[in-house]
Amino acid sequence: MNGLDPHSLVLRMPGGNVLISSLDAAINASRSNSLWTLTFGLACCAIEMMAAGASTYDWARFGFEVPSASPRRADMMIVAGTVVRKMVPVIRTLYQQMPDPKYVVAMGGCAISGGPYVYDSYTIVRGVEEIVPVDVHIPGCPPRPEALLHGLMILQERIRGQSVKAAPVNQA
Amino acid sequence: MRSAEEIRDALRGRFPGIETRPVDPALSVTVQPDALREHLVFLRDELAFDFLVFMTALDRPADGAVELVYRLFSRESRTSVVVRVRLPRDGARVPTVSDIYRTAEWHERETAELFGVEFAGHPDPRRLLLPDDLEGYPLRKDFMHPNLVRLPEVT
Amino acid sequence: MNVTFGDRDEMSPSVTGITPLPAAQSTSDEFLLNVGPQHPATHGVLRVVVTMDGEVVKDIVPHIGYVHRGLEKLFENRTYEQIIPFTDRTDYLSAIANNFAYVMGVERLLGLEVPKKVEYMRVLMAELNRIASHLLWLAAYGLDMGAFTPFLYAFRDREEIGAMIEEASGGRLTTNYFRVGGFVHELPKEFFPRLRKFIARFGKAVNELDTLLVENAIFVARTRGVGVIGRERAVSYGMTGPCLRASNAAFDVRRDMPYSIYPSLDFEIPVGRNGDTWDRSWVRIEEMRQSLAILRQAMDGFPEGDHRTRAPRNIEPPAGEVYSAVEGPRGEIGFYIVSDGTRKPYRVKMRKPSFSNFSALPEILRGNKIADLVAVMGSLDLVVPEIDR
Amino acid sequence: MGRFLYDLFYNSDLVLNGWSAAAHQSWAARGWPPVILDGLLQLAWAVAAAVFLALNALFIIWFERKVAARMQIRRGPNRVGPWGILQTLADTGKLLIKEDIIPDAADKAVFRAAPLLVLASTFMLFVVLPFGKGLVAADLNVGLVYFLAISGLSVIGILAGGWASNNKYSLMGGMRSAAQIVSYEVPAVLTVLSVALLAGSLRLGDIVRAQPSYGYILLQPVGFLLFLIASNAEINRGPFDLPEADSELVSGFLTEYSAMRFAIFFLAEYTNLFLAGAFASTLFLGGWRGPLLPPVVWFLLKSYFVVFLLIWIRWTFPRLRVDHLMELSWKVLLPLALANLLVTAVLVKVL
Repeated sequence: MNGLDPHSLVLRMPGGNVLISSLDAAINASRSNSLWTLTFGLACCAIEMMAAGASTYDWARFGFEVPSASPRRADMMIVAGTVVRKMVPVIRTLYQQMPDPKYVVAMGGCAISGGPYVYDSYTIVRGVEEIVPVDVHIPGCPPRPEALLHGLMILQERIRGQSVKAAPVNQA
Repeated sequence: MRSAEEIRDALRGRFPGIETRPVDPALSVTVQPDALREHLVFLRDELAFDFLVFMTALDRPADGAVELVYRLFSRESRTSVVVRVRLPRDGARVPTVSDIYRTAEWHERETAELFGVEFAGHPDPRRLLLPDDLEGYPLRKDFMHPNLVRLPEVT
Repeated sequence: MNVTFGDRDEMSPSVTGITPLPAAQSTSDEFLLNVGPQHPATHGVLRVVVTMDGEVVKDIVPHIGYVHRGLEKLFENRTYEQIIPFTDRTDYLSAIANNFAYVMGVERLLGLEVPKKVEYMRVLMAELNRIASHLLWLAAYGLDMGAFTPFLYAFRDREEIGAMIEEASGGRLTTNYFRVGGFVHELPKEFFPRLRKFIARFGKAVNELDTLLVENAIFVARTRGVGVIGRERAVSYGMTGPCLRASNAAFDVRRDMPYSIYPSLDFEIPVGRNGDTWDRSWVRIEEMRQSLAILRQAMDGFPEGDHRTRAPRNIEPPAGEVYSAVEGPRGEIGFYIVSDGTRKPYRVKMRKPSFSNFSALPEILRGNKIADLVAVMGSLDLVVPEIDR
Repeated sequence: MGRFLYDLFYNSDLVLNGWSAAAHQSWAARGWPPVILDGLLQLAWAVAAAVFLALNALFIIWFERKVAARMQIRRGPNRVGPWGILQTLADTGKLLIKEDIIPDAADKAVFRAAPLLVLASTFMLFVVLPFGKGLVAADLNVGLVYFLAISGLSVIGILAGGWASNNKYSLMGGMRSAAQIVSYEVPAVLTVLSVALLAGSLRLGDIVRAQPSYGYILLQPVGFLLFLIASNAEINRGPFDLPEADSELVSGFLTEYSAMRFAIFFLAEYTNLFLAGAFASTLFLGGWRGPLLPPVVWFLLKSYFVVFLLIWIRWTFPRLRVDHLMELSWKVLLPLALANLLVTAVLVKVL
């Protein structure tokens, strides 16, 4: 962009840096503390995802409260389970339907690499990263709810590191 | 209560020259493709085998054959019968039994796409599990696919 | 999918890899509704295309295969031991029942007898697993019916079972606990006190869940007389498990194809009267109570002994074939194993209850209201990877 | 000073009237047309209502989450701010800066207008709501009729949103909502009518004053229940949340809405929840009247109590089916409401 870029204009203003950084703080606090998930269970990991939402682990505490059935309101897509080739266009469409900024969490071995089905399966997609950009990988088969929460906190930290000056983590 | 022997005798009485052998706790009957429906109707109506547990196929490339396996169960006598049909690998074709056992409809669709067996008269011969662009019959022993990477042999 | 495809009636076939529906002779009253693959009611990735005449379902076409991993092909290139963990992942809600059926099949091929104690441990685990699975059904069904709270109550008890199973096997969900000839670990010392406490508490908790959801007037009104399937049709569709028993057919693998120590245990098989959605729910609640009774008996008669028997290190069953079935939470789980005498099976066919149960959906739903779609689908207790394998 | 504060809280009508009279006097002294001052005063009311609406929604969403969590043996949000009280703020902030998607196939103008329509109809209800003695923007002499008329308006926005999204789930959600609101309006009107019979006025301020100290709930127990059920259904909340039933219609008329537009719907939904509680307490629980505490506090306490009841109901029951919902309205609530009205009319005449 040229000199009319609003970011650089603000930065050239006296005190512009302060403005940007406090804006960053406010935006990042909102974004990181309000991650709504797309309800998108594929296989075993979905059950542990449900467990993470249930009483014992209660991810509502961290603001992951609202499971959104419609991708229009989702902030992150937790790919929980095996991705096969027939599912690829659906996942891609869902990702495109989510509004920016959007994040993808690959939960479990299957979503990371194809997991136990890497060999000898003619339908497997070897990792959801082949389809959509992934922000956090959570290993396990399936990962425990604690692991999922940990992964989501890592995502929160990454969001807090963002700035309006730079492009978001995911520019698809 | 009928025992396996009684069922065998009943089958032999109805269809002389039928090939039977005991397998596991069940009785195995090999029939000709044309006679399959007749046998199943007889087993269902006369011998109360009202439950098709599953049907599938076995690929026998050495014999150049595909073997269909229908496993029936009778809730009345608590016995099982396995009905087998041997078909040539090329142009395997057998009449559908989905009107005799409704559950066969989906099992046949699955077998058709995985083994390349044609079920004549099937009410809904679309693919069931596989994407449309997949070529070949995955469960045949000689199936090759670019996405199918074999597990390296570990010794 | 629910949103923004160019044409809302149907995803374009090039996008999904699905054969388009045969062009219906659509009259102006007909209305096509696409549900899934990502839709909250499908519990995973199923897709059904519903043709409606006003509010009434005229026809329904299920599409499956969105989690088809080609497991049966995969099994042909794995040794018998390597297959066990995969059986967990076909139906993650009843991992233990799947282990059970597969391991029992291999043992039958080998002609291997297992010690009494192993049988008891297997039954204990299988029944705990059944309760856990039914609890998850209750939780998910509650969500389907718009009641969020039973979900959390069910998960409270499910977590307890998960903790017990984890203590024994090391895994919460996909346990991989069974081995040919026995178990990988001994049961931990704290297992029985914990189980005793759980049985005492859960006996009350199941009544709580019963009144919270299944006996609720709104729930009864939504499920009574909805999605009826008669006995003959249910049998013809190969339905098993609670779905079949709700249709007044007392078929239970534990009694009709006896295995393990079930013949020596005293338990009832709850049978529904009408084969409607409410009966399917009630049968599951009742089965949880019966499972508790089985757990009590198995705990009381628990013998001393070894948790495994001497099995060959390399499993090479003689050529032959076997079909072994157990009563899983969803119905008959069967493994049809064909051996050619090598270390890898020639073919393993998995007979999964959800596959047959789901195939009956068009039959059950035809003529019902579209609002019942969710209630009926949920009552079948589908596990999608089990349908697709 | 103490006297002034006391009056401000306990006799707000006197204070406000005093201020208004003083303002009018000095305005007239300058020879400016009084209509402008009236407009400015109304604007002040509107700003106050808007601020209250925003704060109230923030609180009530948090309140519902916490209450629901406690009913479900969990803790609910507790990381953002003390007891997670700022959770809603984070959610709102995030929604504000999220990408706003308008589907290609949507009717764009209507799609944009729908959330505003819903919010506007909600906002307009604040006009007649008596927060305290004299704390009301306009105590219309047909306040009750105004309330009934405006509360039916939101259905237009919902229907417009559902239709404009060009999505079958949205459309079905919108249609369901229209059918639901229209059918539950009828028993609501009839129950409210019996309250009007008792009070002998349609002015909400008069209704509050006419109530005995224990409110109309003891005279109208059936009426209160009917009103609670009907208003719960009118604001589309569980167990009557069919228009946005997650498991059936994805999110009903909201399916295609994202970011800010969704936030507006959300805001309207929770404000409606509060309004249901507020009107129930005004009509049946004696409104702002009560001992010791200032009227505003009484009013809010009663309103939030009714809100709590509605939350309790929502998190306990499964969802009704569409036809049962209609049956409940036309076959159960309507005859009950008619009977209630008849009995009330007879008693009012006889006693």
